[in-house]
Amino acid sequence: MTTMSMIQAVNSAMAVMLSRDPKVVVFGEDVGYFGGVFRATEGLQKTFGKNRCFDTPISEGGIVGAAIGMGAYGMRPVVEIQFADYIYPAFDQLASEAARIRYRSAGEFTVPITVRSPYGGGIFGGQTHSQSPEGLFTHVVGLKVVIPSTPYDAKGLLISSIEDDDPVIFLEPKRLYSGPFEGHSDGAVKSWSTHPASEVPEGHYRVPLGQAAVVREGAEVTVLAYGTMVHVALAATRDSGMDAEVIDLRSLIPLDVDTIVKSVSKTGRCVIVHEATRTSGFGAELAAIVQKHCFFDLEAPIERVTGWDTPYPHAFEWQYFPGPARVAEAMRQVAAG
Amino acid sequence: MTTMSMIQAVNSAMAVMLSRDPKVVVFGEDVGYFGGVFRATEGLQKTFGKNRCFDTPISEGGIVGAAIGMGAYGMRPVVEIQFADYIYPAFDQLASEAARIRYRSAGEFTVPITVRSPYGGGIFGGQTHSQSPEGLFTHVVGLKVVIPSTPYDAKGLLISSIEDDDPVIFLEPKRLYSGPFEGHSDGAVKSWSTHPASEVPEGHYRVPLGQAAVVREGAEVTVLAYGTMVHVALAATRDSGMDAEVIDLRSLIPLDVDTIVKSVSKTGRCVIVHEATRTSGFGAELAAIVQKHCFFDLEAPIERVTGWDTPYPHAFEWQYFPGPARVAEAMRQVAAG
Amino acid sequence: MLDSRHRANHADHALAAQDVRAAVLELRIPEPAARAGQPVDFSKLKLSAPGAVRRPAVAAVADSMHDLAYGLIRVLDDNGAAIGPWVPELPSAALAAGLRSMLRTRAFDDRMYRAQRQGKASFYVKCTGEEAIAVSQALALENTDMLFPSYRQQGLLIARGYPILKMMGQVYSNTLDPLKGRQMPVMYSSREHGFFSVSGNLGTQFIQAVGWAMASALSGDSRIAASWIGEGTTAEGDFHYALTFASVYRAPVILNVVNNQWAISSFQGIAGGEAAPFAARGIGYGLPALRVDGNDFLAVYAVTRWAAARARANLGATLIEHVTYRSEGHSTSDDPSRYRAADEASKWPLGDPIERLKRHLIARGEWSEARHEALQNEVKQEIRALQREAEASGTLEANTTHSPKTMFEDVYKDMDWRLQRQRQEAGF
Amino acid sequence: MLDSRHRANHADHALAAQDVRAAVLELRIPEPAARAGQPVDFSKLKLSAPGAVRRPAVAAVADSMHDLAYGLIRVLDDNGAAIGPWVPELPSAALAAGLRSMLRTRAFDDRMYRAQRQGKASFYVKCTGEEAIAVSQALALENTDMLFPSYRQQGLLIARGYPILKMMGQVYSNTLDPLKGRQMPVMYSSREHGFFSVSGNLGTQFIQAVGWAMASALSGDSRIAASWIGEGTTAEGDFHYALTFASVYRAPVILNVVNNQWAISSFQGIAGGEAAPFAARGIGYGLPALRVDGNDFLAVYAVTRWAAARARANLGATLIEHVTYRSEGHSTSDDPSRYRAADEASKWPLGDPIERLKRHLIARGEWSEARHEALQNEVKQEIRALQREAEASGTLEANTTHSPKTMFEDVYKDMDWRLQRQRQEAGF
Ligand SMILES: Cc1ncc(C[n+]2csc(CCOP(=O)(O)OP(=O)(O)O)c2C)c(N)n1
Ligand SMILES: Cc1ncc(C[n+]2csc(CCOP(=O)(O)OP(=O)(O)O)c2C)c(N)n1
Ligand SMILES: [Mg+2]
Ligand SMILES: [Mg+2]
Repeated sequence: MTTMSMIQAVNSAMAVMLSRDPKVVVFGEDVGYFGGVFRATEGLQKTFGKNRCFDTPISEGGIVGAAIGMGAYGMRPVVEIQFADYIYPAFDQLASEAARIRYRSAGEFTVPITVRSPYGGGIFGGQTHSQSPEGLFTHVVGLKVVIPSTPYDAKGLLISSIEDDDPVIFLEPKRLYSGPFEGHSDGAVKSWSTHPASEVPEGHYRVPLGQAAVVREGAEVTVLAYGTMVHVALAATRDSGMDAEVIDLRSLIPLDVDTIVKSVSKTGRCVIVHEATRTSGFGAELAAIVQKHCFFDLEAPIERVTGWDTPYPHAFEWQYFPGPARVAEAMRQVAAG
Repeated sequence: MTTMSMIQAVNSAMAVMLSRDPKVVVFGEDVGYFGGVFRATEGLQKTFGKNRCFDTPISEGGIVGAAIGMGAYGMRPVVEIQFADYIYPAFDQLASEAARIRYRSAGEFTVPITVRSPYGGGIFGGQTHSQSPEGLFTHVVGLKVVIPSTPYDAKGLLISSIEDDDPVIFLEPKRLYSGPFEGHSDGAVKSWSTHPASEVPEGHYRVPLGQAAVVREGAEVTVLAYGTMVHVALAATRDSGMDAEVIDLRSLIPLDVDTIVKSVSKTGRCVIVHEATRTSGFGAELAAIVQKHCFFDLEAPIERVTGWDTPYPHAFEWQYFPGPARVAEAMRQVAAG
Repeated sequence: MLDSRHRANHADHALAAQDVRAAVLELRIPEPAARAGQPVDFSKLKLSAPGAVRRPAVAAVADSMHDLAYGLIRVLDDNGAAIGPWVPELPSAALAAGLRSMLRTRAFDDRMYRAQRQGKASFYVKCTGEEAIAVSQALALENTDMLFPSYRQQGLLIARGYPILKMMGQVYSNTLDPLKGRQMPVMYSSREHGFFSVSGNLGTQFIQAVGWAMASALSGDSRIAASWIGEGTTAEGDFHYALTFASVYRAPVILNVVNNQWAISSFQGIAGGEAAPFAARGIGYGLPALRVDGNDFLAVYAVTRWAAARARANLGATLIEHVTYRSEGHSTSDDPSRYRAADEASKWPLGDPIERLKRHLIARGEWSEARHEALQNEVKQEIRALQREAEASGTLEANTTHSPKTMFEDVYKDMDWRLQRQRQEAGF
Repeated sequence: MLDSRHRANHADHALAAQDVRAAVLELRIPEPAARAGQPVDFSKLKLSAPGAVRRPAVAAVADSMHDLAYGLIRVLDDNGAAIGPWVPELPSAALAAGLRSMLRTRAFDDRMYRAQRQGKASFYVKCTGEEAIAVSQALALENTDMLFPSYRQQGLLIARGYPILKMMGQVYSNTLDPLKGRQMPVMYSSREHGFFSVSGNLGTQFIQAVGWAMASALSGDSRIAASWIGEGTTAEGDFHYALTFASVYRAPVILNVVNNQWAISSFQGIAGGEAAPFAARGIGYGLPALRVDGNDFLAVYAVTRWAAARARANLGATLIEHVTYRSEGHSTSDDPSRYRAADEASKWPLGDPIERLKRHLIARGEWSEARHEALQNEVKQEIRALQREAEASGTLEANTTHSPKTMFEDVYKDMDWRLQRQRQEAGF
């Protein structure tokens, strides 16, 4: 066990897999010699050689297309898209190819690739360095979508993703790379070191895909969140003094529907939180599922606290970000409803 | 007034706009001399000249990127993507550019383009000629998403879309091009000629974006649908003998939330139907909205009848297609619930 | 051989001054030489005489052979003689096998086309007139090399000995279909035969092939990859990704552009084939770029061996443009008489690949018209018999498919709860 | 001038046999000549002597000038003399204006960089060492021509007389920001100045510029378009779309690749610059392709005029590779000492564009060190004064922005119910 930040945990997952499995290879823009603009691949080229970790042209479609071909060969590529905002040039290769090849070849060819990408706001990146596109990928059948909220989960989930035989979109909340950000934009920046989930084994372990974590048990209201918003939800719980049950989905596809339904059936109230724009975000799917499975238990309409339906504005980052105050307000509303 | 099929109505809308507005220009793969693989642009090049309607390279990203540049110049390009399944190479230009340019330039530059594309199944096109990607575009703020269900609406909505100063994704249910398909795969193919909405003015008129149509009033259950599924919903109503209120959304973004809420408040029951895969489809957003706005009126969980969460399988087209039997079953279930 | 770089600057007189400008700008929209009802005109097509194009050493630097992108490598002359530096070493038995595969491919296409017309299949795509490319390249490569084809390379599978019965099963989506009815006709897949699952989305396989080749090189393997796209498809981003990655990493891959002059109704000029041949695209990436007569079985074989040798020697990728002609409609959904001269196919200056190989074999003294006819009949009988056998397992119309239950499989390795519940909901 | 096509096939000896194959394949992963701590090595950089590259007639056919993609067009020699066929006609006043714009650009960059370091802005991107490209091209084009820049062409705006105060407002996201705080610093937009809204997504503007040019041509207008991307960005699909559409429709557009040797930490070889110069990409599309010394104000001006004249004469697009060097970090988020030799910038063989133009003006007898210093001081004072003025309207830190209410505007022309309700929800 050692203390790791989330970026170190991500790095460690790749290092572990590079040393365990010769089929694993890591590449992307600036990931080789430099170690990535967020330092996720720092030291990997030096340790494992250029053949295992290397730079690519600035060509997200090319990166994913090449990874698919490597996957068909039998490798397990782990590629980095520098910012999730830049994943769109690869959308066709992801939606038409990675997601479909197992099905269309009746299982003859598979795409065991992992596409890592930092997502979300909070670093004044404006509309092209802050997006949360997970909702799009959850609509593409054949893809899995995973989002960690702690160093421990980041490493365990990333290892599971790399070992998974299906294509996984692994989105890393960049605001959590160095600390458990709770959404108080004016507060001091916390470091991971004091957080229990920064205790991370150095070796190999898995956090399975498709299992949510109940990060706080509570009776008054269920809050469904993932990534940065897990910490925001916890802060909102503290700030509001409410007895919320906070669920960290961890993997959106596959989704742990049982844990969700169990909780909402108990609390009868549900708040869904994500940073992505509201309309047709993953919160919509969660709301649709919850209302269907918990209809007779629900005592108030499900509320969504999300990014506004606008691009992420540079200067109004904190007016856009669904912070603890907004989450707490929704919790109160749902509890009163 | 004359009788038109949906494909003729689409053609007529473009012809009307080409003759009214010199800034309108139509292009795409095979749309020029040939008139399009579905004949949507038949005769346009001959009538208006090569400068107004022409062929492009097979490059969806290039087509949309060029259209955006033309829009910035001041033109109103109307481009065809041959099948909606092939829109993904243009995803970046649509999501990162078309949808964002007004916002990021504070209104200095706009993207008054219309992207037409046939979508949906029913022609044994398999997974790459049958997709319904509308849900993805509804999550991209800055885009409008329009889907007609009749010749009259197709022409009026397409004219409104072309005249609209924002980028519009205009999806045409290919199964409706030649007749009002109701989802009975074994029935005789109907033609539009006997359908009242095939009476289409030859000249210019608009059907405004953002206004749903109540195509059948009813008291027992509200069915929300668009495109092909409007006809399927009507067939299901007939087949089941239920008194359903069937709403044709016509435009998904902007959405006519008032009409929806009014209806569900009245019926207390809601079925949502689309052909797209279920998870994170637009039905999820509709369910989230309805449960929020009609919570205290709802008497049963909202049901979604959709394509399965699999690619569209070639040979099992009719097992995949959410036909009248499945819709009727959901209506009954919701009414009983 | 015409090397356009050496042409005189014949337009130089027009605008010598620096700032001449047109009063008004105009957009140029390319038009084919002939449309329906107009006389066929292939005068713009750049041909070289058989044997005229030089053959660089396999290890020559790419920048020393730009002329090859503008010439046309041909081996067979009009009399069926094989001439010039590109004549490959190919025993007659191999040629005969190639001829047989081409004939089987054509016969298969004919039967499946008719079956579609009879409502037994939803769709079909022929490769008539283009058989030499796939068949000859399959012969020129090792059977362990990996192929990333488009929908018009059925000849690869046939030449590699894949059972035509299974192909028919795929076309009919019946119980013989290895793809369980999931794919449209012609979208074959065979891992065993090194034939990657054909995508309905144009172009995507080009960069995937490069990725596969990179993986092979990273693994210290000896297998190379090859991919095929149509000339129309070169306008997709994947083409550019493939050339870029192939160049940067010197990937062991052969990138083939099949220029059959048409992309549905668009002639090759709409894809940018007028300003420069498609082969020339390779120059800018520092890749060897060869333009070859795609209807010349021997020339296709020779360039493929050359490119494969280069790839196997760690010298990287080659771009090959195969100049050929799509003799029939784009697919069963198409009617080419709407947009091109009806007799273009018969006037195509590079002839028919089967005819030309037959002539060569006869010229070589290894073949005769009579034997050819006999083979043709034999092949037709074989395919007809296979068709009967295939149809016994159902056609699309007759709807004897795998269980619809299978529809929910293979979306993921393991079915998640959604798919399990949906399968229940569907009642299977 | 080195035309690599005319080099001997020096590798030919290695592999003459047809089927030589390596026992194992290997992947080649490009490496720059020098990393941090290693001696600078520019020996692979292909240079031509000033004045050595020929100047084709404006209307020459593209295929007659492939050599220009491999040479390097230069006008200024080491003594500041302008020599050779590309010497442009440029009055000294224009040169002086260009010098001033370059100095203002550099001074502006310096101040904004420091402001960012002081926490007054979130981010900044300098163009130090690359000023000649934007400034000279702005001068060479008409003010009505439309520009589709990347984030490193602030010189275009400055040369076109856009108020630097507003640029500062944009960098600070304060009340002077015409973009209402919505965009990160440096993502300018000015319709009035024919400067298209800069995208944070690399490359997208390249094909948009082609579209704009197509629209201009379709409209019988006389305005042309120009666009700029970095050499790293050429690997995106948009680059290929742009070249394809520009070639097919002969669009009146100038497509510039600014090869500043680095893309964040990746050297130009990772983008494919080792196998062929980026200019050579144009050859395969039949576009004229020029490689120019991007630090030579006169050479940049001359090639731009040449390309513009061609475009205006309905002869279509030109691809220009500007060979330059990114003297500083990629942005304020970057530390180049981690990945490249510290003294690369100072050893860049093509010098500094401002120094070189200064030397030329002095050689021309129109300028002196003293006047230069005076101008430099004047410009610094001006920028400092503007900065004070700008900061009076707020900085990111001081948070004096437009009302957050505006955040909900301009998503669409008219706000829909969602945005209206969300604005209420947000409490604005
Ligand atoms: C991404 C994408 N865009 C469009 C299509 C529709 N389409 C199918 S085949 C075809 C023409 C392809 O022409 P070409 O590349 O020349 O190949 P050929 O059919 O001539 O062999 C088109 C436009 C598609 N399948 N995929
Ligand atoms: C589509 C996309 N991918 C990646 C990035 C991240 N990124 C920003 S700048 C840059 C390097 C660009 O290098 P180059 O094109 O050479 O331009 P330069 O910065 O040298 O001017 C990268 C990778 C981005 N902005 N957009
Ligand atoms: Mg073709
Ligand atoms: Mg660069």
